[in-house]
Amino acid sequence: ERRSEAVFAYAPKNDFSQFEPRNEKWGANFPREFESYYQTSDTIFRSKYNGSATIDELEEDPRMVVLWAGYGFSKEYNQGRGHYYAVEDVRNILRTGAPNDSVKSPMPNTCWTCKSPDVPRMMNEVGIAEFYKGSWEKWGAEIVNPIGCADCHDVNTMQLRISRPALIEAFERQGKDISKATHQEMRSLVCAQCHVEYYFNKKKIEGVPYLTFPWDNGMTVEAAEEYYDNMNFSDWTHKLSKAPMLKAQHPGYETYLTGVHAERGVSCADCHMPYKSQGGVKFTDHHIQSPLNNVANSCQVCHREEAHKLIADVYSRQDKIKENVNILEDLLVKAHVEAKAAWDNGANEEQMQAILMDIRHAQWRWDYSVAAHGASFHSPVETGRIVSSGINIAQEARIKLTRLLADLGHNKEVEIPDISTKAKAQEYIGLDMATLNSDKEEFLGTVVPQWLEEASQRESKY
Amino acid sequence: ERRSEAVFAYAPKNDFSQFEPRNEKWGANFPREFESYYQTSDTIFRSKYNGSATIDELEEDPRMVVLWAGYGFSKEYNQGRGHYYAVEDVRNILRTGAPNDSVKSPMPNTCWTCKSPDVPRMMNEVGIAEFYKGSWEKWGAEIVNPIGCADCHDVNTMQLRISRPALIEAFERQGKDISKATHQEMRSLVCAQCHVEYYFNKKKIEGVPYLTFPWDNGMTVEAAEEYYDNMNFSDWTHKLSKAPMLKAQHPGYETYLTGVHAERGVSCADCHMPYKSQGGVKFTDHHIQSPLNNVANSCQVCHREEAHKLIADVYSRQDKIKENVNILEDLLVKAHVEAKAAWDNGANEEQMQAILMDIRHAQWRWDYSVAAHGASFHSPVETGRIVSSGINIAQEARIKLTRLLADLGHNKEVEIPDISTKAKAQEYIGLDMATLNSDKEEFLGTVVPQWLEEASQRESKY
Amino acid sequence: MSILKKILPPDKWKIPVIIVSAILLGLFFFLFYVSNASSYLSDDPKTCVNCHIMAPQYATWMHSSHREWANCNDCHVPHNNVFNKYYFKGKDGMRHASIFTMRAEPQVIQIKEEGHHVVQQNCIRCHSNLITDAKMNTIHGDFHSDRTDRTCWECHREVPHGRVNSLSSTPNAKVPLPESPVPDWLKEALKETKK
Ligand code: HEC
Ligand code: HEC
Ligand code: HEC
Ligand code: HEC
Ligand code: HEC
Ligand code: HEC
Ligand code: HEC
Ligand code: HEC
Ligand code: HEC
Ligand code: HEC
Ligand code: HEC
Ligand code: HEC
Ligand code: HEC
Ligand code: HEC
Ligand SMILES: [Ca+2]
Ligand SMILES: [Ca+2]
Repeated sequence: ERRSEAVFAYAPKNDFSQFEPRNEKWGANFPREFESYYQTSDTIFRSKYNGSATIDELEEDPRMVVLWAGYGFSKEYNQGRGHYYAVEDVRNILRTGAPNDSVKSPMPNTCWTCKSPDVPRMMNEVGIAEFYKGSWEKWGAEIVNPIGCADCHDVNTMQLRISRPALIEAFERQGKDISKATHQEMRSLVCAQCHVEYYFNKKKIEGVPYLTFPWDNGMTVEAAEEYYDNMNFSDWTHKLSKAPMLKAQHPGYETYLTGVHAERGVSCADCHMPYKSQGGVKFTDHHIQSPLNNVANSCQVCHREEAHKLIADVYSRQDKIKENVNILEDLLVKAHVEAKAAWDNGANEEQMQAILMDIRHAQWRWDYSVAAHGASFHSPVETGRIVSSGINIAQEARIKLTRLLADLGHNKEVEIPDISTKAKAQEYIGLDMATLNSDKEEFLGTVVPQWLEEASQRESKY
Repeated sequence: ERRSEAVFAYAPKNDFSQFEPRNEKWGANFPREFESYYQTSDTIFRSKYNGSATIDELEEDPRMVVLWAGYGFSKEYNQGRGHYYAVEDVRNILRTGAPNDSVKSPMPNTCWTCKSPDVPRMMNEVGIAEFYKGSWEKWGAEIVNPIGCADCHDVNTMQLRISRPALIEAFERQGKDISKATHQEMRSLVCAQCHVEYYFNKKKIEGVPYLTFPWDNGMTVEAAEEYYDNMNFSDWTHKLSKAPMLKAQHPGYETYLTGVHAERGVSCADCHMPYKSQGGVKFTDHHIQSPLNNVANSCQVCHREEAHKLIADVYSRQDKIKENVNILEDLLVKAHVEAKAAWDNGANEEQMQAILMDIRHAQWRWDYSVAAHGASFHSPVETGRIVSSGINIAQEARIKLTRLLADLGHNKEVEIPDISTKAKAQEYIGLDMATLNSDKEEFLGTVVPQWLEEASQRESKY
Repeated sequence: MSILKKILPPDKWKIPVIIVSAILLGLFFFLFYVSNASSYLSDDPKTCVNCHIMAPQYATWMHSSHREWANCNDCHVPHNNVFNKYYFKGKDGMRHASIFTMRAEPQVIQIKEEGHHVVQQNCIRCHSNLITDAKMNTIHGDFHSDRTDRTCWECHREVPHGRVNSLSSTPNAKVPLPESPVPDWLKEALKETKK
């Protein structure tokens, strides 16, 4: 009889603490969840725009190199893959640089925050601000386990749990108490610890790039923009246009909230962690991935439609949004290059100011609508709205630039350089990729093995 | 007892022909359908953007006056109301002018085509081309019954029937046979006889403005645009910008086809003519109207959601689309006025050509996305896509205009006139509203009563 | 005795009250009979279709995998104890019967809050093995309530009635025709009089 399987399936025995970072430890008690979690190491599935394979976004679309000129993302940016790779990927990416005894990483420790269950452990040990402080190599030997059980679960009850302070603090500043969230809301809020737009607030505590979510004025793209504008915040100054730029990072939760699924109470877990039955027990599939690789359990329980039709629905929404995202991207490249031409032709700060704010706002909208990768399905109408307004603002910038360039004696189209490949685009913005790559290789071959060694010694003593 | 109701509900007795235009005649056999049809005379309901009340669109949004300068729509345009008013409204509207013995209507007889079951009758009597030919007053005494039974039904079986040649011909040119349509498709195709984008083809038969649907290259906004561009068609030349314009007329069916409801086989009738039971008999509610005035029987059949939530869903989609439609409208006003300034500053045809094509294409997209009134709910993602691309093109026109104006020595913003009311806007584009209105009044007081008198004499002899 | 006194009407009202009560009782039985309300006491799904209004639900259930396992009352009537079962049946049955007879039924029937709760409990009753897990319950205090805090048909939207919920959504379905409450002799007699 299969029903009995359920009874003997496991014997809960938690002989470890809330801050146990090793998924295997938790997994021993929950083999179904652990085994399915482990499948996030699979990198085979590729959908039309997403999937678990690594996609070199800059190679696919070299215009992004120009959009991010002067910022780390122009060095390397990949479409994200499974949780299993979170730590590996943050080490591998050129953005974190190649720290060693004499060179520091260009990134702060805050970058570890969303990559590992070692994070709550360390925050518990050293304190939140202390954790964020300093450059990224500081915790290299501490953060080694990829995203896992302790990030989302309570050790005693296995209930969902918010482990990251940034989300709790953001709720507090909005006057909401996250501990009052319903169970169903928690099935999305655990994801909202990481799949959200964020910035590093350097004014909260002197010298600490404090992880903060820009939600104080509301959760829309405009509310966050206003928030940043009011505090004069910018992530970097664009190398070509000199615009004070914002980087939008995966506002997955925010855009999801504006879609019809959220409106109807469908949670992230409903689609990305659907139930699965095995041995007479329904459990939560921890193979978090594109639902298009699992239409039967995710979509089809709610939608009795053939799988290929549901997939076609997703693609058709993505196609319709991407069409205009593409246009917007072209306009932004032009705007940056034209702004550079204006500076080169002698424009002054005052003449450029309104133009640069337009560029900032237009690119913010572009980034906001693509960075989360799921938005054009999660909320196609809202995403379309954002892209539309982005196109309008980018073109306003270009109208002003045309007028200014004419004033400066250059009344004709500005030539756009050849940026048809990643390599050409990176050369155009003046990146020395050879050095960056070889330094990284060196770092991965020497520093990282030391970190791992140190960590395994430490963990062996738990 | 109620069981019998189903059996004895009606005894069809058609002592009249397929071309009987009087709804009362058909209605005698089908009192339920007739009575509900008659409710389209109700003009009380008003939703956020639609409803059955007459809304003076030009008063609500005077920018449209400028967009349509040089075209009849700038004189008067109302948000449509119930089928009951179709004939009355086409007489009342300033666009059809004030014909009398010495003055002809500016409109052709084709304008009657979608207003009355007298149309199939006349087409049967005089032939299709002959029906379309000549100016609009010709059939004034013939077309008197508002949209009704003979437009959609077969007299013998009461099955749905396509009564208008334009739809059949459009299918044929696409290589499709409309008589093969399924029953469920027919529940939308009867509407597609009228709720579609159309134009008057003057080349098919010399001297006849032949009603034609621009679907030969496909049903999308781009396919129709390409169709018109290839044949160098334009509805009128814009009075300010001199652009060769297209008027998009209510592409309701075309945009509906791109939405998720059509994708799932939901027909127009499912929402606008839901079933209703009365005395144990199910019948089709012929009170065609905004479903927001009847959420319980339309939406809630499929969506177990509270009515106020469903209405909020509709409004939120409409709001998101309208936000950018508004932007696009502003841009188009500017583009027309700036183009005028370019002409005034001595621009030549060659310099203007690309600009005018951009204006044509951008306004076409604006019109296509709003003219059908339902599109921002029927297909919000596609409508958003169209508006986005419209914004891009309108701004491209304005960039070119900026450069051209600079060349012509006018390198600054062009002033936009005060068009804050319908009256001001109409004055700006040079319309003599006083005369138009008094002529119309005269016409309605003298000519129309004659038509009605003639018609009632004729009908009394049937 | 004192209670009876309070309930019984004053003497001078006795006759009228008896008459009115008799009429009410008669009407009640008439309603009970004509509307086939007695069918609520049975478990046979056919009896639910005594109202043509139930036809769409019958037809969709007929085509569902539950047909072989669960009849209407398995889902729509409480099964926690016998009293509750018949109390609920009686209460619901009389309300539906009255609404039906008075022709006040809405076009689109929607399950009421109370009935909704009953169904949910029945889903859980049959599927408890699958949805909750004895071991999980022991460490995870809220596991059972977490697994059952949304209605099952929020996800299983087609179980068992499909999604289209209108009186007219299954126009051609074969539904057992209700037996007429008009006796055959009366029908014959009526036929005679028509001739
Ligand atoms: C209604 C189902 C649904 C819900 C709810 C949902 N998603 Fe998605 N998600 C999808 C689909 C479909 C895609 C597109 C997958 C593709 O293109 O392969 C996607 C894509 C993604 C991606 C990119 C996947 C990849 O392969 O790189 C991420 C990350 C993501 N979603 C996170 C979330 C988060 C976080 C939430 C909740 C805040 C959420 N999703 C809610 C269906 C859903
Ligand atoms: C602790 C931070 C964190 C939490 C919590 C988290 N994610 Fe992620 N997620 C990430 C990171 C980081 C990546 C990218 C990993 C990489 O590319 O190396 C990612 C990747 C993904 C992907 C892409 C997988 C693929 O195959 O491309 C999906 C889908 C996803 N997350 C969904 C979710 C959902 C749903 C939840 C909540 C149930 C969730 N995430 C919770 C940080 C997190
Ligand atoms: C608030 C949580 C959060 C913080 C802080 C954060 N990340 Fe991530 N990171 C994510 C999520 C979520 C993803 C998956 C996004 C996706 O692709 O859908 C991700 C993906 C990545 C990836 C894989 C995809 C890529 O971008 O190439 C890298 C590498 C990465 N992050 C590095 C960093 C670095 C470096 C920092 C510090 C600047 C950082 N992360 C800070 C949440 C975070
Ligand atoms: C990214 C977030 C996330 C991570 C990481 C995660 N879980 Fe879960 N887990 C969930 C969610 C969401 C649920 C569903 C909870 C609910 O609805 O009550 C869940 C449910 C569970 C349950 C309850 C039984 C079930 O299957 O529904 C167990 C046990 C569990 N997880 C174990 C684990 C283990 C072991 C790991 C590490 C290998 C892990 N989880 C990692 C999000 C996560
Ligand atoms: C969040 C969505 C969700 C909710 C709520 C939900 N289920 Fe499920 N259920 C699923 C998914 C997904 C599966 C598919 C599992 C599989 O096929 O492996 C499933 C499977 C099942 C199955 C097995 C179906 C089969 O074909 O083997 C049964 C029975 C079931 N659920 C009953 C219930 C009951 C009873 C409830 C209410 C207590 C419920 N479900 C609530 C999503 C849900
Ligand atoms: C837990 C239930 C649930 C799951 C899981 C789910 N959906 Fe939905 N979906 C809904 C609901 C509810 C709606 C809103 C419309 C309605 O009431 O039917 C909806 C609407 C939609 C729509 C129309 C909205 C639009 O953007 O046009 C599409 C398409 C869709 N879902 C596809 C999917 C796909 C693909 C998946 C899997 C990745 C999925 N859904 C997973 C419940 C769900
Ligand atoms: C899924 C339901 C649905 C379907 C299918 C549907 N509509 Fe609509 N329609 C609506 C809603 C909702 C509105 C918005 C009403 C409002 O704003 O008051 C609307 C608006 C309209 C309007 C404007 C109404 C007014 O008050 O002026 C027209 C005309 C229209 N639809 C015609 C059609 C035609 C023709 C079809 C088929 C080609 C169709 N509709 C299909 C739901 C639907
Ligand atoms: C013979 C042409 C014709 C046919 C066929 C037709 N319509 Fe119309 N419809 C019109 C005209 C003309 C109007 C505007 C009448 C007016 O404003 O005087 C209109 C108005 C409407 C309105 C707006 C009503 C209001 O209250 O504002 C709706 C909704 C509508 N139609 C839906 C439909 C649907 C659904 C069908 C098919 C079942 C259909 N129509 C078939 C010509 C037609
Ligand atoms: C192919 C069918 C068709 C033809 C041809 C047609 N109409 Fe219409 N007409 C409609 C439909 C459908 C509506 C309702 C549109 C809406 O408001 O949703 C309408 C609405 C109207 C209205 C009421 C709303 C308004 O625009 O003020 C008037 C007046 C009108 N038409 C006049 C005309 C005139 C004049 C012509 C000839 C130039 C014409 N129609 C040709 C289908 C047609
Ligand atoms: C704009 C189109 C349209 C007009 C005008 C129209 N009908 Fe209908 N009628 C329909 C549609 C659609 C159906 C549903 C047919 C189906 O699904 O088979 C229908 C169904 C019917 C039926 C079948 C029974 C029922 O109620 O479903 C009758 C009888 C009927 N109409 C009578 C009339 C009469 C009488 C008039 C004039 C007063 C009329 N119709 C005008 C579109 C129309
Ligand atoms: C005959 C069935 C039917 C009717 C009637 C119907 N819908 Fe839908 N609706 C659907 C289906 C099917 C979907 C696609 C998603 C799914 O599979 O649930 C959908 C999707 C939706 C969505 C999500 C798509 C989006 O644009 O985000 C909304 C909102 C919606 N419907 C609202 C309405 C409203 C409001 C009405 C009434 C005016 C209505 N529906 C009438 C069947 C219907
Ligand atoms: C006497 C005619 C009749 C019979 C027999 C009948 N119903 Fe109903 N039922 C109705 C009517 C009328 C309604 C609509 C009541 C309303 O919406 O308030 C209804 C509504 C319902 C509802 C939804 C409303 C609610 O109260 O939650 C359910 C569930 C239901 N019936 C189940 C059944 C079942 C199960 C049976 C057989 C045991 C049955 N019915 C037999 C007439 C009947
Ligand atoms: C497997 C369980 C199950 C069985 C068996 C079942 N029902 Fe239901 N019934 C439900 C559920 C669940 C709902 C609520 C559906 C919803 O809200 O969409 C419901 C709703 C209803 C409704 C209200 C209409 C509605 O959509 O809300 C009626 C009436 C009804 N059922 C009658 C019946 C009849 C008659 C039978 C037997 C022929 C029956 N049911 C058998 C589970 C069941
Ligand atoms: C009287 C017991 C009983 C009740 C009550 C019951 N079920 Fe079932 N259900 C079963 C059995 C037995 C099966 C297996 C049927 C089969 O495999 O043919 C089943 C099958 C299922 C399935 C898988 C097959 C399918 O149709 O998708 C789902 C999902 C399900 N039930 C959900 C529900 C939900 C939701 C409810 C409450 C609305 C419910 N059940 C009420 C006994 C029941
Ligand atoms: Ca991915
Ligand atoms: Ca209207």
